[in-house]
Amino acid sequence: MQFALSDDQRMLQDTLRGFVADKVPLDAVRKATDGDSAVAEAIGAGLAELGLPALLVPEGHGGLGLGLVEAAVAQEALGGAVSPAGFTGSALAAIGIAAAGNEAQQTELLPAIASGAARYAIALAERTGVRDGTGVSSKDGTLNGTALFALDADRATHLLIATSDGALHFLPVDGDGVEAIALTTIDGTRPATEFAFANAPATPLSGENQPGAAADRIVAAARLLIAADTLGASQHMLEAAVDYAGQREQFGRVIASFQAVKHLCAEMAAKIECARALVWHAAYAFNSGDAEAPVMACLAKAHLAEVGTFVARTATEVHGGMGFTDLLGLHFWFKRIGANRQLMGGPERVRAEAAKMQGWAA
Amino acid sequence: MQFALSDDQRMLQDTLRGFVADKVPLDAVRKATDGDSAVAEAIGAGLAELGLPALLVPEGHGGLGLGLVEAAVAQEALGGAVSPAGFTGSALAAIGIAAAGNEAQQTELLPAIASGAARYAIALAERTGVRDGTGVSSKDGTLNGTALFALDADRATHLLIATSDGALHFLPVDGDGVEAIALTTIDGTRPATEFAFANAPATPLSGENQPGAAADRIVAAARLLIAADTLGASQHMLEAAVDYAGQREQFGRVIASFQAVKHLCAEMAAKIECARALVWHAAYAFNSGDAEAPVMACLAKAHLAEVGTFVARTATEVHGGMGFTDLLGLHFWFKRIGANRQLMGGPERVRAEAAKMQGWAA
Amino acid sequence: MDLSLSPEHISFRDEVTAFLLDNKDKWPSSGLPMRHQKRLAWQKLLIEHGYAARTIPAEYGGYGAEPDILKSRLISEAFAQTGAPPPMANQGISMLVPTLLEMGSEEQKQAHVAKTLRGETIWCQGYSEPGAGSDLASLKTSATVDGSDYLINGQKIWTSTAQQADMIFCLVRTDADAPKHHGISYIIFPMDTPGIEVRPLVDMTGAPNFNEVFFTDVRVPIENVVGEPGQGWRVANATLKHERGMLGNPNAAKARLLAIVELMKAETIDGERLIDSPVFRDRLVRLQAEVYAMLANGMRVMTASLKGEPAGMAGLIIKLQGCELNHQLAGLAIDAMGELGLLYGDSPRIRDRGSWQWRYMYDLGLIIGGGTAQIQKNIIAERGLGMPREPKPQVAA
Amino acid sequence: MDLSLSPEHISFRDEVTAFLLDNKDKWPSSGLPMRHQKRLAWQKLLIEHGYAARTIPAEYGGYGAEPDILKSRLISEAFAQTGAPPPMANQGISMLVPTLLEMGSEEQKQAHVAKTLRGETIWCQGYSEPGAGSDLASLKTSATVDGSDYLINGQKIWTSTAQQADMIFCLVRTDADAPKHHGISYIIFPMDTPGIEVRPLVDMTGAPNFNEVFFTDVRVPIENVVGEPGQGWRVANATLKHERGMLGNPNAAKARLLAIVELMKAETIDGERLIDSPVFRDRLVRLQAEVYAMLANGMRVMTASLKGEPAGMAGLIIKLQGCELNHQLAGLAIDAMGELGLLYGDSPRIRDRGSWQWRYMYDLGLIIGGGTAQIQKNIIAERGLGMPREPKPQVAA
Repeated sequence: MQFALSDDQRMLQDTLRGFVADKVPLDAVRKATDGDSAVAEAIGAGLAELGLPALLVPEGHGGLGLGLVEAAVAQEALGGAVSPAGFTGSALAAIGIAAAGNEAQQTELLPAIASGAARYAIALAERTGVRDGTGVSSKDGTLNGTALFALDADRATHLLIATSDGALHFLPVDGDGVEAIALTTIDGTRPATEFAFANAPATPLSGENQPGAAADRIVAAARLLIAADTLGASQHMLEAAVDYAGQREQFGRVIASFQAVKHLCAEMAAKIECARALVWHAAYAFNSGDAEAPVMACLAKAHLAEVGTFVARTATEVHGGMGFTDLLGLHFWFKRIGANRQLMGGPERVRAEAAKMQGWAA
Repeated sequence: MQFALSDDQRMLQDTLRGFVADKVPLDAVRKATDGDSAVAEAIGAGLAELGLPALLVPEGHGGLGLGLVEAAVAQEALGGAVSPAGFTGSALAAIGIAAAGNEAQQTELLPAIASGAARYAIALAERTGVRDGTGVSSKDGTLNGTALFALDADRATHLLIATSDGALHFLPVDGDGVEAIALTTIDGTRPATEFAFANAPATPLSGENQPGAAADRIVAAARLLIAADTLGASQHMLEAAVDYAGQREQFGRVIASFQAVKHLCAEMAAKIECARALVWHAAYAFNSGDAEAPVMACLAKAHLAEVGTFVARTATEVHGGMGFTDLLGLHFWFKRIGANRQLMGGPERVRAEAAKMQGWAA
Repeated sequence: MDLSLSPEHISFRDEVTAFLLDNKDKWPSSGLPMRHQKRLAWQKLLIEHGYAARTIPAEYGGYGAEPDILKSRLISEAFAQTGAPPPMANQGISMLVPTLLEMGSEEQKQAHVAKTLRGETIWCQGYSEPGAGSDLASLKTSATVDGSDYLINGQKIWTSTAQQADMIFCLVRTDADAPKHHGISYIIFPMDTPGIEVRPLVDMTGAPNFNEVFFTDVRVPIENVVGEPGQGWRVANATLKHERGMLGNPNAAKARLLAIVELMKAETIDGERLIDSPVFRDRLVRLQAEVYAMLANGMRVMTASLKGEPAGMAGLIIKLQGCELNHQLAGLAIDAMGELGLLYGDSPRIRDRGSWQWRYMYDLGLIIGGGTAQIQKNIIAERGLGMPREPKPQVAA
Repeated sequence: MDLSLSPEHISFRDEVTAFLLDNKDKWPSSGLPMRHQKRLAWQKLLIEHGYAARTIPAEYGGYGAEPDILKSRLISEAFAQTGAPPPMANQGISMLVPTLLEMGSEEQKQAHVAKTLRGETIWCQGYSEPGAGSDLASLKTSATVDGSDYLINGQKIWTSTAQQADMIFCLVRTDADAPKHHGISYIIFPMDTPGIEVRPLVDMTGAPNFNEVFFTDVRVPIENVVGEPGQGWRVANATLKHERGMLGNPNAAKARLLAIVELMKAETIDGERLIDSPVFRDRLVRLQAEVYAMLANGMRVMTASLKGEPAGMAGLIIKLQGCELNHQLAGLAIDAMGELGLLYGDSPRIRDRGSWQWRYMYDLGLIIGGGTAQIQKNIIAERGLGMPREPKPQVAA
């Protein structure tokens, strides 16, 4: 029994941290949010070289056969650098196809994910709350309707989508009857996309005997990865605040020596540290098939939303006016945490789901 | 237009503050909570001499004909001293009888309140939430059932009670079929009483044409008085904390010079100051018949519950270990604020009512 | 306590309302540039009728009425109620004019007050520096005497409207050897003086709401100092006092609260209106109580002003509580909308033009700016509660 | 990361469980006094089998096993699961024994360790003083040499079990002229030494959970000092380190959470179960996340101990987060019950024996005691984040 990263996991962490330190400087983030798509392209290529798209693909299908703990560790590093490219879509698609694809589909689709040849966008927002006039239905092998806030659509070749009945379908992202509409959010580091379908041909994953179960599993995994992303971003903001406070002088002393500033930093650190353990534990539970795993994914998502919001605001305050400017770029982290809070369900919504799962709510 | 206490109101405030400083020292509070009923007796008699029972009785019935602002000012002073005796029961009865009594009842009952000859307990908790097996019904001039958390029953001669249909009834507190059961709460400064009725003869107030309206009006007034009580208690705790911090030395300086301590006190002060204005405004609205008055009473009750909870805890923390002991008696204020939070509805419940009143909830 | 209006005040309010509605054809539309003829004409008309620059003496271009805070409030309410474009409010009018009237020379008043009131002269403020924020008095921008002029060198930050401004009022260090609060002077000069460079400063909202201003050997006559050289800290504090009043208008908070209610009634998730969520509704009512408390506190402050009494604690807390409340309101709106609350800029499906996200960030800027929440708490503790100042640190041996 | 158990550990757990269930007839019931024969016999049995005093060397009365934190944890879990009365846990066992083993003389170890482990010697702690709380090192209780003895004079506070204790471990000032951390000694002596007076200290819960202890010319041999005279601060810090571990057990927090769920399912208002209130349910799940986070953090700390690595930040935050969480849990229980949550003592209609109110207050005491939340934050900032200490204030001229 040990609750700590293994040597392999630590190596993965070091590798990713080294990669983002090298390949995802603030300058790259700035360019990407200014619309330079080459940046995400290059980072994505680098991550593919490191094997991230293969992370969750079973070894039998050409993948690394690792689990959510490794994925969370990787995502934490990416969140720490507000990386404009990641592996969320591929990771979630691998989980979905492994869970709901039949033998042939797994054999066809998974190796392409592992090799990086197929890159997936994921459209699941309607699984966590349907807006007026949205939702996608399937009939005679085609999709119709609208899906909001699809993840990772920028460099995608394919789309994995849950229809209103919970079934999963995949289709080429540039197929007939598919329209992708860019949504602009506060978080410029990652795309948010609306998909409109008009008789778009799509293939159902047909190995599932309990419709909706695979979609729910992807939602849980997505929430864990978002929580890990916020964890990394929060840790960065804390470190930036401690750093800045150690340099900035006012009233003849570094502001890090003021009790008010120290206490703000201590509160951030205390919350982040417990939150880290929660994310790890929830990711471990996801892998080990723990019955409480879906609840823990909700708890991790909701809790990191709250901790992240506190840290984003507090770290900005510690930076004073400079935190509010674009100069230091701290706002990229602030906004990423803000976006993560809402994606795949805000904390109130996710807590309500956790209550329901535990039989506390009708 | 002026939003400040008038000269008369200020004089009332000064009088009450002088009275409690003189007649309600900590020592008296201690004795009262230890069970010495003579203390509340004496303080109650003093308040009667000052005319408090007559405060809300119309001038035509021998009262002072004042309003909720004056009552709130008085209650704030009493809360500031965690006074073991007050005038809540009489004040609320006067409002209820003036609103729901017929001419004859008003003429009969109100002068006795004003003179202090009749002292009322008030049983309205079921108007804000019914527990299993409680509630009182009226039939053929008698009451049956159970009412919890009646206020001000210790020195009462009469009881004013709302039955489940919202009608108000009064009866002698020691009448046939009435059993009073003391409930022990954390707040030893005031009694909480359960009344059990077995065919207890009671008289309905029969001047009301809209059943329940008078009961709701008393509930609103009760909430305002409770909010004012918490306001006074909170202000006392803040002052005690500032005082203590100015005397207590640690690490070679008074702890009031530590930024962390200063900021805790500043946060308390900022919240209390706005809360005071809210209580005044809500009390003014109650008198002036403002359509928003019932909403404002809810807002004041709920808000003071939150502010009070913050202050009670924070002021105790500023006192360090001494705040936790019985020695300084600070806990009497802590507990009074804690009790006020729940009496006549906790903040969540009261906010839900406010939402409903504004058409925001079904 | 009496919140009703006297007959005189009721008729005054009606009169203002009638005037505003009668002159609807003269209302400048809100998108017009600062110096547009229609805006200047409207401002002039308002001054003539005493609905702008009401208590400024007529000799300096104001209306010359006796101060009557209640009438001032009725005027603002009439503007809000009719939707008429309000009088100009900018840093020149709200900060420079009161300062000049209190501390300026006759020449300075004559030269600047009237034009500023009419919107002909636009001002910007040069106080903060990159190294002098919370500790404003440590500012380093220097003014050295050269004949009958100062030569100004240094950098300012957080200067709004620097692009449009004709003039700047500025704090500079005229005596490097004096104790830090005593070597500062308050000086005014044109923004087209050679040696001034303005660089827009983009903030987290994505817009250049502020600027940096750089001075290189900017030559300004010594007579442009307001008050005496070395008195700048005192002069500036008089001005800062005026600024505090500008922040945290509780009526704006109430308007935002109502807008959130409308939003929550209109928007649905899973077919349920947002307002039907008990959890968000609880948070809404919780904030409503805070908004009402701020409104009532504002009435207390106004009453104190009416009576010429100090507002005390009720005044000290406005910025701390008000900015935080606005930030919380925006946060509720975003959370209630969920993912749709993330939309910004010109995104499809955007609600309320993304204003809630904008406010959420801008209000955080206000929590930080003009004295961070930390500094505000120091002030409340020290001035409001009489707690001791932080002891000065020992100089390291 | 692997939370599964090895076969060896599984069989160990089963063995402990079987032992506990097999000896059910020897379980002392929970209400028995500290020194009751049945309690002492149970403790002796547990030590013999290695389920108490497990890693204390056999020569000092322990079981003498190698440290194995996982086995220690499995033992606690077996107690919790079977409901068996746990091994004695008091300040003597958790604080004095480790201190003596680390810093005590051979005579001191022989005289006290075994008896303390068996529950025959009860200890109390004399650290805090009325004037020395957060700033413990400013303590004033004096010990002056008189022949081969010290004469002790002064006052201690927050001394629990002082009424029952045979012995006290105590910090006293043996050198008034040394810098404040260097004049302190750690000394042990019997509580029946003449000149000691114990006064119960009632706290806000209404119970005398603590005491004040007064010393008047209490004569104690110099050889009763643990370590050297003047080293007391170092000795005490070793002890305090042991105390920190006692606070904030996350399993207790989880048990409380589940108790609240049961409460919320059982209790109704207006015919609606409390758990059916979305607002309280939201708060419940919010706290559940914090409880789970604390549990996971606890596993991290345990894993670090297993590996002999420092727990770092994960260890520093336990008290701050854990005490606050427990206080919040009690607050939720009270709020959910509403007025019934106010009942206390032996009131009719009381729920859970008033334990939520008791906990709400007692946990606030824990937030304050043993290093206030303010002090905890200083420690986290300085030791955990490497932020600078507060500069020393200038001495007033």
